[in-house]
Amino acid sequence: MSPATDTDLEAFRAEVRNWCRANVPAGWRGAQTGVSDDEFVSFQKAWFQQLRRAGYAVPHWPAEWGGGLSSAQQMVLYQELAAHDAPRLVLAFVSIHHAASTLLAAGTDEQRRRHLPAILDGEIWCQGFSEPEAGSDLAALRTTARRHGDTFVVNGQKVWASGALHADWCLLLARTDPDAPKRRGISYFLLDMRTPGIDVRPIRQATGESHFCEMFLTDVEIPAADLVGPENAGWQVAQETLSAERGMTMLELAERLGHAGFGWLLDACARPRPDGGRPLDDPVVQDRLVELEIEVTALRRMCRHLVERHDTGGAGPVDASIVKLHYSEVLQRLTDFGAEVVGLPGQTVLRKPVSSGWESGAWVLDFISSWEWTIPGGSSEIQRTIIGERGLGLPREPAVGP
Amino acid sequence: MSPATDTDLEAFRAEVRNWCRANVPAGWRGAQTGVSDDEFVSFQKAWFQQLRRAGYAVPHWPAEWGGGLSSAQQMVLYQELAAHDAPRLVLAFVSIHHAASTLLAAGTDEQRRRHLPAILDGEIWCQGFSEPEAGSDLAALRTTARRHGDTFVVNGQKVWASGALHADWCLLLARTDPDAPKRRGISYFLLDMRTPGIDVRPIRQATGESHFCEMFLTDVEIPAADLVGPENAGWQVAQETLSAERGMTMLELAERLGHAGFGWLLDACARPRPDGGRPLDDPVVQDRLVELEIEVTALRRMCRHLVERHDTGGAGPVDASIVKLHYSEVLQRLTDFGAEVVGLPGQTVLRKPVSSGWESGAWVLDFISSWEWTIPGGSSEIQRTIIGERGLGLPREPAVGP
Amino acid sequence: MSGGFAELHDELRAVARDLLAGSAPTAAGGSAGPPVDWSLLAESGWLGLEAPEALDGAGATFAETAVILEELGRAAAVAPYLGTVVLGVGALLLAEPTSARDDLLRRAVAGEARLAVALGDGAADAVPPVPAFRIEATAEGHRLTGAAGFVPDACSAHELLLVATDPAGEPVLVGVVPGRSGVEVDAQPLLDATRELATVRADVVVPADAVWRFADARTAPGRLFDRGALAVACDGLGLGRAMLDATVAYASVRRQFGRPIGSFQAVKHACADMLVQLTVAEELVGAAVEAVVAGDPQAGRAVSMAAAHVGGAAVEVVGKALQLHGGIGYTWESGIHVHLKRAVLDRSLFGSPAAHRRRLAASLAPR
Amino acid sequence: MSGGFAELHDELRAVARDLLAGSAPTAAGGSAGPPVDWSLLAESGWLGLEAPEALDGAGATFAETAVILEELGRAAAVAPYLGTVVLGVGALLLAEPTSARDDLLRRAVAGEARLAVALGDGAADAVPPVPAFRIEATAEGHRLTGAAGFVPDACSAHELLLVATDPAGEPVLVGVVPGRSGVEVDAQPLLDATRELATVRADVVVPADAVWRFADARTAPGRLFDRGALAVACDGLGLGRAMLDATVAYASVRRQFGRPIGSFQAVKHACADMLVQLTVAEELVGAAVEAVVAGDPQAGRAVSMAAAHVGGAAVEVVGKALQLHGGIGYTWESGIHVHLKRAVLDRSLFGSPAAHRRRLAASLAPR
Repeated sequence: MSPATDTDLEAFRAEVRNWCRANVPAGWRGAQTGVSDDEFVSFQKAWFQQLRRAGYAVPHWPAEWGGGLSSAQQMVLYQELAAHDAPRLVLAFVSIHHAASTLLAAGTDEQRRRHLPAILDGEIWCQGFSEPEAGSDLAALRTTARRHGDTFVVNGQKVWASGALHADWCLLLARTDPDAPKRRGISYFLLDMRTPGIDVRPIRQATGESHFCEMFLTDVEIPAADLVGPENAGWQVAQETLSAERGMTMLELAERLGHAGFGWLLDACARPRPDGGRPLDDPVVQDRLVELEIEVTALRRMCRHLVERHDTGGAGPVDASIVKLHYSEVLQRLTDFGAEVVGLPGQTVLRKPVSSGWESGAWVLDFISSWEWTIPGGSSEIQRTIIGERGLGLPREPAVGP
Repeated sequence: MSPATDTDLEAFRAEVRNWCRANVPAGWRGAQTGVSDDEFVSFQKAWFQQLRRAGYAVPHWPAEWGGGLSSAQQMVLYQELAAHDAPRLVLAFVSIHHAASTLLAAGTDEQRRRHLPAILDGEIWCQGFSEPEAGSDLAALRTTARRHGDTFVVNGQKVWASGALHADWCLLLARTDPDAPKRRGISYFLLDMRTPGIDVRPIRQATGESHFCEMFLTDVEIPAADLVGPENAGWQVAQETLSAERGMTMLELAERLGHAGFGWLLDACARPRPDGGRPLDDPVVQDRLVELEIEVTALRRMCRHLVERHDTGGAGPVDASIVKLHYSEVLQRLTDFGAEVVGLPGQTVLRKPVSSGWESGAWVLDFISSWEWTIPGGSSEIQRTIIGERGLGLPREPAVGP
Repeated sequence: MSGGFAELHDELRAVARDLLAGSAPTAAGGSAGPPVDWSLLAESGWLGLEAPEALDGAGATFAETAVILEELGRAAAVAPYLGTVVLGVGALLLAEPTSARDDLLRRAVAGEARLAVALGDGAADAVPPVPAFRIEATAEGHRLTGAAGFVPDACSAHELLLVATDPAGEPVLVGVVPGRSGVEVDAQPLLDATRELATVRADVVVPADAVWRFADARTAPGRLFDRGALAVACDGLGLGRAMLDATVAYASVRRQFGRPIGSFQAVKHACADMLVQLTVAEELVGAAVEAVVAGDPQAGRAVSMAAAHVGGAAVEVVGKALQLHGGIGYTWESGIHVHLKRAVLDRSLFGSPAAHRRRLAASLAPR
Repeated sequence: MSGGFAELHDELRAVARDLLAGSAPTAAGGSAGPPVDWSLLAESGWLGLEAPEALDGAGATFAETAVILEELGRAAAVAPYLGTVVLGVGALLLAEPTSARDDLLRRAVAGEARLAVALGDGAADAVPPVPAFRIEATAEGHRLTGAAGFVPDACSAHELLLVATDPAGEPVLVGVVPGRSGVEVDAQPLLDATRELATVRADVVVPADAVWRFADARTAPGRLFDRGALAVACDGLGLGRAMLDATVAYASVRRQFGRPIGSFQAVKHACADMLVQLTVAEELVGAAVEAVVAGDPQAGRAVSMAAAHVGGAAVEVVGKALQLHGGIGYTWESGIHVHLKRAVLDRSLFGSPAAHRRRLAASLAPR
């Protein structure tokens, strides 16, 4: 990196810092704890527009669509947002990442023009990939889309569609050729959530929240114009979408874990117990804190390098899996320790703020929601298989017939 | 257990204690560190005869053959031998356990009369089960024994034969029917090690010692009278032999880990460093020591229960696997911590006493030799598969063709 | 433990499991299950297992109580057993016998009186705890003051037994009735909906006959605390066993990539490790139960070993069960979160594993 | 690190790996490999990577030294690189420039002088270490006394540089020649046959010009120690990488139960975890190398993070490699024990992981 760029970057960092100081709503965490779904949605939409006005909402998009920050700038942006504990873009997450990357990578010009500006104006997307029977075996999906002229008729069931209750559109995978081998014969659709035949039901999670939904699709019609990429090539399109989510998002999450997450853990350990003692004064607690600090430090750097390698095309086939696995496990260990060290008083914290990252200081809830990282998006077990086979070249398991 | 028996047992315990005080050679560890192979053998043979005279050498054998202590008495015996840090019967191990249990379970009267008294007089046995290509897959063995009238002619190679250099006889598995399925067509033999065609070569281990040997068998002739059990039923005989080794032996090892092992670890932690500080004063070290003490405590009790259940026929199919897995892992963790906590001075301890258990206070060597527990006799990975399938009833992996 | 007792325990366990089956969270759509029918427990004789037969009890020991505790944990059952039986009846049995004590004991055994005991402030994580109340001799009489958080089952208790330091510095039990002026009981909100904990505050003059002495004041509070800590370890063992069973059952039928997920080593070996962990837990709990039953002066060590190990192991086992259930396990409906929250709460109740290890570290003795 | 440097490092790494291939223990039947040809290292310019060009060095940085260190670890190579280059040349570069210093530096870079540095007594496990020698002003002159154990490469060194406290309490370097009366060097027996450590004892009057001052006495000993600790972390990273490569290769060809063992999840997932651990290690080592190169005042923190993590991770990774190699891995011939012993030694060299964590704990700062 040349000195000139370093100077530019430092200027940009100062700009973001100033913006954060002026714009991050004071006390938003308290205010957003235990709010209604409607309040959550309007808070998220307002914050999105605030970021958008600053040019910070979709920094990773091409300049022509409203983005255009360099990777280095995006890293600075997310570092500073984390350092200033800004709300996260939770509601728009699928829209600005998965939907946008799908459209940019495989969409038609028409599709891009229709949706990218709409997303900037607040169009919300959800993802209809997972199915109850498929689990981590994405290729086993059963939802069908049968072509009738210019229309596909979709039937099936999706699960784990994050934010589907609030979504305007859905990224949908469905099987268009039932006779093709498992990974072929799947197509990728843009589904208007107002289409008749869609029944969305919230799934209550282990934490008691309902960020996810089931979607029942009964004779849902999708115009052929809303197909993305070639028919029966949906699996390949989805691979691109899935791999697009990891570089910068993981960096943001790692930065938040380093700033807010580890910071709150330290604060919790510095709080005196009724007898006046502080966990932080216990050498055993110190030892554990240092171990966690080391793991988080490595994670943050790993994420920066992943982004840089994505940028230069030097990312390995399993770099994202390594980051996801490590993040999931560090998050789980850190929140577990948080829950243990705060003891009984921590059991009385019943809610965590919405719009936050994966660690909020509500340690028991944070610990429980850490399984939202070790299970979905390819469980930790699946990640290890991917790393072993694609990263290290170890032989696959013998195939089993259907 | 009735009060009367308790009193008897306490009397027996007092007897063993007195015997140990009078008979355990003072300073044997120092004297047996770095000795020649010959000295080791004569020390072991002398100690065996000393135990034999007291009735403690083969307490698990039937009374008619020179044993006859109850399980409860055997437990007391091994507890006291461990508490008094007596030498272990290393050289005679296969003879008094594997060979004897094989002969008692499947041998003919003739075979028993020939060998059991001889073992008491010092006949040494080794085990010829493992093969280079088979590893943990015992059923894949390739050594062949072809029948010519009343003689079997054996060709093949064995590895990991403990003490084969000193052995008079060998428990040998060889394939007698090459066309039968893997686990059938194997026979179990008693092989006189003076038979022509046996070439024994020591294997040097990671610790630098050579307790194990390779055996090359070239046209070795075994009389049919030295077959144990029916021809082609060797696999079944071997299963009995293998399962016989675990109850009381594991108890002895667990007792030694609890007495000598954990005791030396505490001593090591109590030794001042050059700056005067002791590891034992560090709360982080204390915390770890307590964790290990808890694991060892559970292990000892687990072993006592396993012996009791073996006695009453109530042992589950994987109880021995659970004990072996837990012992292996606790041993590895404990010796690892020992190596870490003694630091650089521990690196200068180049030898451990022979005739000792698996922890000797030579922590780095003890740590390295802990893999002798996690790999042979069914590696920890194999044990987990056994526990999952036979203990919990989980489905087997799909079979793969040859 | 000899064969006869083992059989008795197996029977007791089977009956308890059967009776508590309807209390499991999955029976209530993933929330905490319905509260256990208290009168049924009383009828079964499980409230007075340890009370002498002369006081309507079964004259049994903590070993039998432990069987019930493990089954309550297995079902993640909602019942004030900790407050009434483990601590309440336990405290009364440690108190000097008086007719008032005998009467309260009889009522507790009959299911008529629910009890709670405050050993100390649960937020302090002290092992053993420091009494949170004290008695001063004032002109008006015995003045009881203090406050303790996280007192199990105090909200539903008819009578509270507060461990307090008397003017001579000796620990005593003070019986007070919640709701009476000067005694405040406030339920604490809890993520774990199967447990009930409350803050108890007292500033009140109590009559002389409300102050009950322990038969052995030197050891009684510690023994009472050990009962509590061991009860929680029994609970954790039950939670873990339930989750291993559920995981094995699920992994045997759930198919992915063309075969049952239990046939994959990643799942199979994880289940094997769970079984090993639970076996270790079982041995430590068993050792502690035996020591408590025998009145072993070293029982506190055995209890702390069990508490230190099981506290963490139960969370790990339940967490692994959640992981191996995949997405289903993360739903509210699966009910696994109920076991997880209870295991996490258990880990902090009656001393954290770290606090129990600190207690044990004090007796590390090189030769 | 920008692309240009990365390429340079890749080249350097490839050359080093090639040159050191013959030094691996398996080349010597499982014992430690043959000592690396020192003159070849000198010719390659690897002894003077960090020395200025004016003193016959390459004018490069610790980043390049780190590449060599990792490859030395990968090969478990026998070479006094730690004593001569990491500490010796490192110490000379931190010393006030004098013609004597320049001369010794040139000789070290040329491979003519082998050096060793005593920072403190290795048995004390202090991070950072306390100087083990001191100088008193006596009637005869500067009297140097003290003793330090576990000084790397002291036996084969031509000149020893002892960190000592001068009469003003300031750390200085004292150059002494081993073998000279009053300076005793005794090799310490080691399980790890690839390293050489010795006890150094001094009780001798040294001439005034043997006492060399640091350019910055306040920071120099700490920076020197950080170089040592980081060098060992680089070594551990190399050891671990070599073992993962060996395990993957073995698991891909070794068959059991009818298929390559690498196709079993137990093996595959363990290898994946090794890769993750090594990636974490790589990031921490990289961060520390950058901080040391930049002269960052916080470099000590970055070094301790790397040392604390890699110390344990290397032992775990090599141990797992041994496990996955099965019986073969446990033989002397496989050579894996050489890597294991070196990893275990590394874990104690220049501060144990626990000692580095203690150093880091001092700067834990809640907001």
